[in-house]
This record gives sequence, C-alpha cells and structure tokens, in this order.
Amino acid sequence: MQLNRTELLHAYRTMAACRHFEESVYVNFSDGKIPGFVHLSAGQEATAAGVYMALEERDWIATTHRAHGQCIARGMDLQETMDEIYGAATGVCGGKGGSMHIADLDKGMLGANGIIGATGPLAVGAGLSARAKGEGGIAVAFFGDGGSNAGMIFEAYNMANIWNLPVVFICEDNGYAEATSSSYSVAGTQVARAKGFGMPGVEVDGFDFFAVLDAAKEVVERARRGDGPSLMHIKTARFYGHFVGDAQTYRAEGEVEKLRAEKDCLKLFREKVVGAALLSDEELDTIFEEERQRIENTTLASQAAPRATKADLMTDVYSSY
Amino acid sequence: MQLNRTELLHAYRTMAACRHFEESVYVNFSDGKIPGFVHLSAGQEATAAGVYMALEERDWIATTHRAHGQCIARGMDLQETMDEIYGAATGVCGGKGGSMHIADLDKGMLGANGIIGATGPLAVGAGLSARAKGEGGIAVAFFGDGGSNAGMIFEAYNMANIWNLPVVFICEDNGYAEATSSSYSVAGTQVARAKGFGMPGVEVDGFDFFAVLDAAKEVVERARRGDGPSLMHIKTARFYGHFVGDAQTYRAEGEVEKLRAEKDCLKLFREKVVGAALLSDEELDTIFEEERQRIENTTLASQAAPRATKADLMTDVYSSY
Amino acid sequence: MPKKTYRAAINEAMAGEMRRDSSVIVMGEDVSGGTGSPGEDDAWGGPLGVTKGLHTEFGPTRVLDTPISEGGFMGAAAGAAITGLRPIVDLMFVDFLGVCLDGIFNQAAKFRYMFGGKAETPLVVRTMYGAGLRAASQHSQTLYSIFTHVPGVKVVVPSNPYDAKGLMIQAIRDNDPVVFFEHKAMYDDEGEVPDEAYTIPFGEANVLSEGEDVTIVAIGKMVHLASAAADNLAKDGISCTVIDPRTLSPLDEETILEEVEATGRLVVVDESHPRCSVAADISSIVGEKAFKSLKAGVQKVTAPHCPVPFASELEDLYMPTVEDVEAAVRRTMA
Amino acid sequence: MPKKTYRAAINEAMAGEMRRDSSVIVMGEDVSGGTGSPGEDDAWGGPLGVTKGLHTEFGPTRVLDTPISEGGFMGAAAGAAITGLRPIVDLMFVDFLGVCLDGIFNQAAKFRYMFGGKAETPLVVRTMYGAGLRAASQHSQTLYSIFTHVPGVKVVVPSNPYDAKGLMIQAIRDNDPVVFFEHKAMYDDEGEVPDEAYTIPFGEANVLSEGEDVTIVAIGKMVHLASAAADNLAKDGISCTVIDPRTLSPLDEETILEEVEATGRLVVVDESHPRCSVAADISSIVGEKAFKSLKAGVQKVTAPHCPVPFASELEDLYMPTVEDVEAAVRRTMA
Ligand SMILES: Cc1ncc(C[n+]2csc(CCOP(=O)(O)OP(=O)(O)O)c2C)c(N)n1
Ligand SMILES: Cc1ncc(C[n+]2csc(CCOP(=O)(O)OP(=O)(O)O)c2C)c(N)n1
Ligand SMILES: [Mg+2]
Ligand SMILES: [Mg+2]
Repeated sequence: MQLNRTELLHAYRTMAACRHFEESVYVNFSDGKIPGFVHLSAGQEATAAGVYMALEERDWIATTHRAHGQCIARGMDLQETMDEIYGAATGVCGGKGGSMHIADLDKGMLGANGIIGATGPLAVGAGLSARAKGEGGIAVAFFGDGGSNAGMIFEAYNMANIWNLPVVFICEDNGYAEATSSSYSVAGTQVARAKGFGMPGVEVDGFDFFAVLDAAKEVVERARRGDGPSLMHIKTARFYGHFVGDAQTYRAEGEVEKLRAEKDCLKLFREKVVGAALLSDEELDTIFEEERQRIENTTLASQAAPRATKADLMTDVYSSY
Repeated sequence: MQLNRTELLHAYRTMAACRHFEESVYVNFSDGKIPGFVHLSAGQEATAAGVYMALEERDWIATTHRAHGQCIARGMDLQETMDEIYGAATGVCGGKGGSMHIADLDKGMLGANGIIGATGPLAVGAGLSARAKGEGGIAVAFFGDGGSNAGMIFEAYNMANIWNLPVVFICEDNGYAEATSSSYSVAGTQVARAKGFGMPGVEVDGFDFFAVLDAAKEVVERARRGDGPSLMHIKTARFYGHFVGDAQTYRAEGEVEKLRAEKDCLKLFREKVVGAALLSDEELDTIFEEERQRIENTTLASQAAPRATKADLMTDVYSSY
Repeated sequence: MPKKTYRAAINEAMAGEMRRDSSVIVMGEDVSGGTGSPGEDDAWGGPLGVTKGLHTEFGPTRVLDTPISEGGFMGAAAGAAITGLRPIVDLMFVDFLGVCLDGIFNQAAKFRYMFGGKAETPLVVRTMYGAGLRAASQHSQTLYSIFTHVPGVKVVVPSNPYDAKGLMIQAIRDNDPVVFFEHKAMYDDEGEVPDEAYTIPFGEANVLSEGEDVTIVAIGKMVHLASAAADNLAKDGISCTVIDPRTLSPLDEETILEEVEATGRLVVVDESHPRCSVAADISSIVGEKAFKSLKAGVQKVTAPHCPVPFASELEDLYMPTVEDVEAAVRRTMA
Repeated sequence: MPKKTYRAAINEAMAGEMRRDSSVIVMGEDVSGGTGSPGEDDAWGGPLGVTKGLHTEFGPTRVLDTPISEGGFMGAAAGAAITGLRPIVDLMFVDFLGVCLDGIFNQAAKFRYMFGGKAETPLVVRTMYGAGLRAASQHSQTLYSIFTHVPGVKVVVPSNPYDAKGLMIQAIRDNDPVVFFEHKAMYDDEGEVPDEAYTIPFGEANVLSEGEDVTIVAIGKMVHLASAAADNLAKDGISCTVIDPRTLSPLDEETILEEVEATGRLVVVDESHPRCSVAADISSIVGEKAFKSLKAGVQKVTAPHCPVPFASELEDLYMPTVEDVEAAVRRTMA
C-alpha cells in the first residue's frame, strides 16, 4: 500500500466508473436498448483497476468477452466505449465490433474476444512484437477459469516460456464458466499448471485491490526485466449472471447477496483506506457520485448517438481491395 | 522382473520383429518400393513391447505416425500390417490408410494418426466408451515429445482428470520432433505438466524394457481400478531420421552410432536376461533370426500383393449413402 | 398434431433416442449447466435451452458438461463414436470450428475411408449458426459450406420444427458423422410435430410449393424468406417452386434438377458468404447438369462478402431479405 | 532470365523482403530445423527446404522454430501482425487447419472489420496443399476453398516459379492476411525468375493462351493439366483459352467473364473436392454473369468426393488428369 493520494483516488474512481458502467448496461440491456449479448464485470473491478495500474502505455493487452471494466481502466474514451456497446457509428469500432469485440489498438488494447482461449496466443504475438521493438513493453493475456481449459492457453504458456517472452497471463477466475463451476471443470490448479511449464504462478485475492496491484506489479516487472512470463490467478466473483438474462439458478441461494455484502471490492477498498485514514468517506462518496453522473451522461449520449449506414457495411473488410 | 520364460521370449520376439520390420521398411522405402512417408520406430521397441504387454484385449489405443512397432506389439496380423504400408489391397485398411493411418479396430487399435495431438482426445473418448461398457477396459493415448506441446493433449489431460477416466497418457519422447530438440520445444517437464492437472506422472527409461513394463503395469492397473488417468514419460531415441530420407544433420556426430552401441533396447534386454541366466544367447539368436526370416517373407509377400482398383476409390466414404 | 417449437422438437428427438438406445450420450458446454455449482443442475440445458431436461432424466454419465475445450471434446466424441457410443456433441456456435474442426474433418469424417471401410462413426454435432441476434462477427456465421466441402460428413439444416425432429432422429441413427445446423433465431418457431418418433431420410428435398415460372432453392432459415417471396410474387402472377433441400450433403440433386427443368429458372437463397458457398455449389450443379433447360442465369441471394457486423442497422443490411429474393426472381424473368 | 525452382523462387522472395524490412519474421515448425539440437541449425528449412538459409542469414529472433502448437502460433502470428510485425507463418500442411483455423478466420481475417477499420493485419500463411505424394488423407488435401469462403482473407495459389516469387512479395507487402498455397509436388518445377524483386498484383489473372472455342480456368498445379489439354486439343482443331486466376480471393472476375464471353464455353479445373469448391464458385459466377454468352453448361473437373487414398493406384485415380480436362472440353462442344 505505497500509493499516494492521487493514485488511491484514481483507483477508486476507476472502480466506481466500472461499477456504474455495468449497472447502466444492465438496466439498458434489460430495457432492450442495447442489442446482442453483454457480459458484465461488476464485482470484478479490482482486477481491472489493479492490473491496469501496473501497466504502461507501451504495453499490449488481449482480453476476454467480459471487458467493459478493463476498457475503462485502460483509459479508453468512455463515450466511444459506451457507444460501441450500443452499436453506434461513433463507437470506438464504428459499431461493428460491439461488446464482444471492443478494441482500441492506439491504447494497446487488442480487443475483447469472442473466442475463449484466443487471448493467450495473441499476447504471445504481442510479446514477440514488444521484444522486436525493444522499448520495454510487455503483453498481457486475460482469460477466465473456463478459458483456462482451452488448449490454446497451454500452447501460449509453452511458447512464452521457451521464448522467454515479456508476457503476463492472467486467469480471472470468477468461479463459473457460464453455468459450470470451476471446481468441476478445472483439474489441478492454475498455479500448478503454470509450474508444469516452468513458469511462476501466484494466486491472488481478487476482491482486494491492493493484493491485485501488488501481484500485478511483480509479474509485470518480471516480464519487463526480461525474466519471462508468469501467471496471476485472480480469484473473484461476478455480481450478475454470465450474460444479462441469465437466471443464475446454478448459484447458491443468497450467493450474490452475500458477495455484494461481504466481497464488494469497492467497499473493501473503502474500509481499508478510510480505516488507515488515507482517504475520507466523503471524498469517496463524491467520486462515486461523480462517476455515476458521468456514466449517466455517457449513457444518454450513446442512446442518441448517430448510427451506421449502408455505406459502412462493406468497408473495412480489407485494407486494400 | 517377474516374467516367466514364455513372457520373456515373447517380449524379445516382439522387439526383434519390430526391429526387422523397420529395417525392411527402411531398405525398401529407400529403394522406392514403398510410397509416401514412413516414420520408423527402430530404437523405440521397448515402448511397444513393454506397454503392450501391460495391456489387454479389451483396451483401446490411439497412437502416432510412428506406429509400426506398436501394430506388431498389439498382435495385428503382420502381413496385413506390412501390406498396408505397401498400399496393397490386402492391407489391414485396404491400402487406403498407409503407414500414417494404419488401424485395426478389431484389435482395439484406433489407428496411427497423421495429426499430432489428436490421440489425446481420441483416447478420452475411448475412455468414455470403456466406462460406459463397464468391462474394465482402458484407453491409451500415445504422443511424442513434439506432440506434448499440442493444445489438444492438455485438453485431454483435463477431461480425463475431471471425469476420472480409465486413460493412460504416454509421451514417447525420442528427443526430437522432426529436427527440433525437445530440450528447446518443451517448457517445464512432462511430469510437472501432468501434476498441473492433478495427475500422477512417471519418467521411465525407454531403453529398458523392464522399466517400461513395470511402469506401464502400474499406470494401467491404476486406470483399470478406476483411480483415474496417469502419464508415463518414456525417454527413448530413434535410430533413423524423422522420416526415411531425413539427412539428420541436426543430430550430433556419432549420436546414432553411440545409441546403437549403448542404448539398443534389444541388446540391453539380452544383457539383463542372459546375465541373470533367464534365457540363453542361443535362444535369443534363434528368435532374432526367425523374426528376420518372417519379416523377409512378409516383405516379399507384400511386394507381390494385389493392388486396389478403380472400384475401390469411391467406396467407404460413408457407411450409408 | 401438437404444435411445438423448433427447440422442443430437437429436444424431444434427442430424449426419445436416448430412451431407446443407451449408447446415445450428449456432451458439450453447459448442455446440463450447473455441474459442480452450488445451485441447480440442468440449470441451462445449453445457452438457449435445447438440451434442457436431458441431464435430469439421463444423469451425468450420459449428459456431460464439458470444459471449454472444443478441440478436446470433439476428438473425444470421435473416439467415443468409433468405440461404441453414439455421441451428440454440442458445438455451441459453429463459429468455434476454428478450434475443433480437426476432430470432425480429419478424424470422424475420414475414419471409415482411411480404415478401409472398417469403422463406423455415429457422431452428431449439433451447432448454432446464423445472424440476426446482434451477436457480431464471431458468433453469427453460417459455415455449413465448409462442412459440405468435406467428404465423409453429412450436413443437415432443418428449416422447421417437423423437419428438425425427423432429421435429428435420422442423424442419431445414422452411422456416419453428421453436422446438424440449428439457426439460433429459429428456436421459438412453432409447427406441428408428432409425438412419436419418425425419421426424414437424408438426401430428400422438401418441395414446399410447385410453380411454373421460377424455382427457388433455399437453405435453413432462408426457406421462410423464399416462401414469403413466392407468396408476394404470386400476387404479380409469378408462380414459384420452393425447395428446401433439408440436407446439403447428401444433396437431393434429382429433385432440384427436375424442378429446374420444369421452370427453367433458378434462384438459390443462402445465408452464407457468397464465395464457395452452398449457393454457388447448387448454382454450379444446375448450370452443369440442367444447362439446356435454363432460360436465365442462376441467381444467388447470399449474405455479402464481409464479416457479420454488430450494429443492428448493419446486421439488418447484411441479412438477405424477402425483397432480395423477389428481386432475384424478377432478374431471372427479365 | 535465370531458371529457378518454385522452391527457390519462394525462398528468394522471403529472403529479399526480410532484408528490405526488418519487421518481416518467419515462424513455423522446423522452418529452421535443429533448434536446441546438438547438430546443425537451419538443418531443414522446412520439411521440403523452402525456408532453408533464412535462419542462417537472419538468426533465431527472426526465424523461429515453433513447438507443434499450430493454434498457438497462428494466434501469435495474428497478435504479432496487429502490433507491428509482418509474420510469415509456415503451416506445414493445410490439412492442419483443423487445429488453427481460428487464428486465421476469426482473428486475423476479422480484426479490421470488427475494429472499425482501425487494424492492419499483415500476415502471410504459407501452406502446402495437394495430392500426389502418397501422403494419404490427412496430408494431401486441397483446402483453399475454405479460405476463399471467408471474407477478410486473401487466397493465393501460384502455379509456377515466376508467379510464386511475385505473388509472395506482394503477399508480404500486403496489409491483409494472405494464405499462400504451395503445391507440394511443384517445388522442383523450374522456370525463369528474375533476380530482382517484383510484385504481381492480387486479382489479376494470367491468360496463358487465347483460343476461340473453349475457356479453361485452372488453379495451381491444375494449370499445367489445362495447358497440356489445350495443346492436345489444338491438334484436333479445338482452340482453348487457358486462364490461371493466380489469386482466388480477390478473383479476377472481369478477365474470366471477358474470355468466356469470347468463347462461350467454360471448363474449370480444380484439385478440390467438388462440393462448395472454387470450381463450383467460378462456375456459378460465370453462370450468373455471363449466362447469355454460354453455349454449353460450365463443366467442372475436380477431385472426387472422397478422402485422398494412400495406395498409389487409387491416388492416381483420385487426381484430375489431362484426359479429364480434354473430355470436359469436348463435353462443352458436344
Ligand atoms: C471457443 C469458445 N467456446 C465457447 C464459447 C462460449 N462461451 C462464451 S463465454 C463462456 C464462458 C467463459 O467462462 P470463463 O472463461 O470462466 O469467463 P467468464 O465468462 O466467467 O468471465 C463460454 C463457454 C466461446 N465464446 N468460445
Ligand atoms: C497437427 C500437426 N502438426 C504438424 C505435423 C507434422 N509433423 C509430423 S510428425 C512431427 C513431429 C512429431 O514429433 P514427436 O511428437 O516428437 O513424434 P516423433 O516424430 O518424434 O515420434 C510433425 C511436426 C502433424 N502431422 N500434425
Ligand atoms: Mg469464469
Ligand atoms: Mg519425438
């Protein structure tokens, strides 16, 4: 916990923005204002805030379908991000990608991905680019507990290790892949799997922003030093279903309520920093409210944003025709 | 070494047959009498002899492109096996499969496979069948050191473990995948990788028939008891190139000669059993010569065997049209 | 006859066959849903509920939730199929074929041939295809053309609940690998479906209506566009034959050729991208074998040669429409 | 002009571009051959020696032997391509697409579109295709039709050393993903190849000969069959136009249509399985857009709808022959 005030405020602001963003998406998706499928990361904000605080501009990230919070934490334009989820022409991907394929290459964000497991190899490739560039950048691959069983992830582990690449693998384990529990689908442990490839791994409490940040700093620094890849296994939980609309009957009764009460990373952050007298409840409340307002404005703007037209359908298939 | 005379003789006969078979294929391929690509298992006979002695009729095996010896060890008809490699109509697959896809489902042999990594999932499937049948059968997946980096292998590890299937995974590590050394391509160790999935693994000296047999018996028994999958990592070496025609300049000078002199599993077997006065040099010589002769006869017959005709081209695509 | 949804028809086919034959198993991601979880088992029955109830009735050894390892479980299904089981594998979206095509096209599809006719591989791969749900580029593709290209695979695309049930039962009883395409926007479609088991043979097209002027062959969900277009055109005195091939491999060439010989004109409607598509395939077969009967070039109505866009407006533009079909028919009459 | 093999032409193209542009890298199984081994590095240069020498010249950071992890390294190449490198990936046999198609068709091919035009993915996938080497079902397939089906991928099939070099340089400089098909039985073919760099634009067909009676479009190795058939037919007074499209996506429709308009007859020769093939594709395009010019149905010459058999006799029967092409031409004249 060696963060200064500005950093602490920034961390909380990020988590608050993520939370409000997802709640706005939840409400508006449920109201039929957002098309498609959306996968919300509410509950998992400490991952986004903690990991991304350890990253730098020169780094690349390949992430999952559950990426809204990470886009915010990466500093992508909030309006463009929300617009994309609404499929507006002003979205960061012109509305062609949507929630599952939101990307911002200028920010090193290689995209959310609709294909589970694809992020591992993409980050290995970005790691090759980072090494070739020689500017000290690293690459990060996110995947879920479910994604941890995809063959491409292990192939990526192996390649990153034999090539000693500046790659960090992050298994963001929220306990479920859709309706299937990771206690069933994952043989062995994430850390032992990493060790199988000669790679260090660390398990982290994903409800604790500070634990995430500390662990992230370590693995990121290791990669940046040229000491090779590592795995971070973040144990967390989602506050909503797999996608909006999931009735979640596979979860225990009261599971989500209990999580919200006891394992809310925003609350736990607040307890820590207020307890240590680093920040006050009032300033946190102000930030929380500011972000609520900012997301509300963004939401309204997205709903009014211009839409793509016929001229857009057949552009961008190739860069040269 | 609790084998009786008959078993010892059988083991040696199997290895002798494998060796002569591969040498015949080598000569005749080099002479242009065998079409396609052939991958020889000479040097690796202890794997075939040892593992298959631990198996029973009710078991299933999915194996690799380097499978001639294993076909013999499985008791497939020698003539049909050789015929297949020549592409004769009398081959076990009617000449349609060849060396890379030789199979004999009646013997539980699910085939050599041209796709690296495919054997892991196939054995998991056979393990599901074995469990459904409830007759105590098990399934074995072979793959090489190179194959050990294929994502499907890890997916198979995971499935076999979460379902606690009667499956044995065998990494037959001859040190090379084509021209690439396993010291380069494999991060971590095979045994540690298995442990990553909560599965026991054992490294075995693949030049020592008895070591292979003992280890195989243990993992096979474990699977048969219902205690789940295991990994055997057999360290061995091939006496020929990746395929016939490989100039092998990636190998150390004198490497193969040294292997032939010091690590020939037939010679090491002989030293052990003759040293322990279990068998005599003479009877082993006789067997070796008998098998030479048998392979020679088989070879001549394969060269004279009838060939497929136009009528065969379009049959067997579907079982119903 | 009782009315049932497309979803219910497929579910009923699987349940019935599982009752009849204990070697039929179901595997895939969340085909039960809830395995290992603290709440309900059989919580999902697949993301759109098509396998709902099977886990409850047949238990976890016959209805297996799999890890997210399509390459692994597709290969496992192939291995199970040649060793005595009859797996029905759920490949949630056909878009995921990029990680599991091997088990289908190099393994299951080739065993019989490579092994000299000695293997049977009774494998059914159920998979969702098609656009319209705003699921964007990686969850909306129509990829049956890829499977139709591959010998050894049978390809089935039911367009309505009745066919879905009969074709699914046939698929499960068939001894060859079958890829069974379910359009994700059709699950709630209703139709008359008998309670008892029945099969629809592969390679027998369904002729929905017979006309004099133009033949329309349409695949899967596109059949409904074709019928709507035919209805509209009838008002203008243009009478159309509408054919649903039901299976793309084997393809009922005879029926298509006969009907084209009668009308002399053909439009093929296919939700695929145009190049190397089923539309191109049928067009080329007719162009080769019924050339003399053709009064006009065969017209294709397909999706465009671009990925499926997310934005609703763009996806609507992407999808073939009834108007597109009508325009194509009129082009053949021009 | 110096004579060079198809192998040497491709090698030279890669070496030249690697010298010119340090962001070009090569990766694949044994593209060097010998990494970590006690003997020589660059021992193989790929199983058929096409990348031989690159590792020696450019070293291990630009020429990477990969593990047998096609899914992984294809995805890695896609990731490298959108972050500034220009990878040339060796997919040893196109038959292995079943474990790595995702990186090509869902990632590389879709990035640009999904990301609203903001991505460039300069990726070249080199791969061997085709039958004739007795490599049997899983190492002999001709699968470019699958890639041609997918928007966002460019598909190149050079039929001779000159084209191979010019198309490879173009592929490396192109900012879109390109799949480059090399027929494994053509590496020793010789032809005139300039030493200097040159590019052949994509989407420009090569018209090998102009005739009056029949147009033959042939792909890759089949171009030689088409030319041989044209020579034979000339003796009988039948004069053929022979077209090599060189790239299947984009396809030079204009040239094909023009030539068919001139002759009124078309034969397409393609080593693929027939269904949903490039042969079907070109046939259907012509059948739709040049119908009025056609005097006969477009004839396809393809491999049959069965896996590639191992036995030499069967594989020879499997392959399209010069006689098949001649017969098809005669059918259009009947
Ligand atoms: C290759 C592939 N298989 C299946 C899916 C369908 N799918 C989307 S999300 C998901 C669950 C992912 O679980 P996990 O990796 O734990 O991530 P979470 O959703 O929990 O964040 C599945 C199966 C997919 N998108 N891609
Ligand atoms: C998926 C796939 N990738 C690549 C190949 C080409 N290939 C055939 S054998 C081989 C090397 C295999 O090495 P290993 O697994 O160690 O087995 P070994 O040949 O040493 O017995 C390769 C790369 C293949 N057949 N399948
Ligand atoms: Mg999860
Ligand atoms: Mg090896």
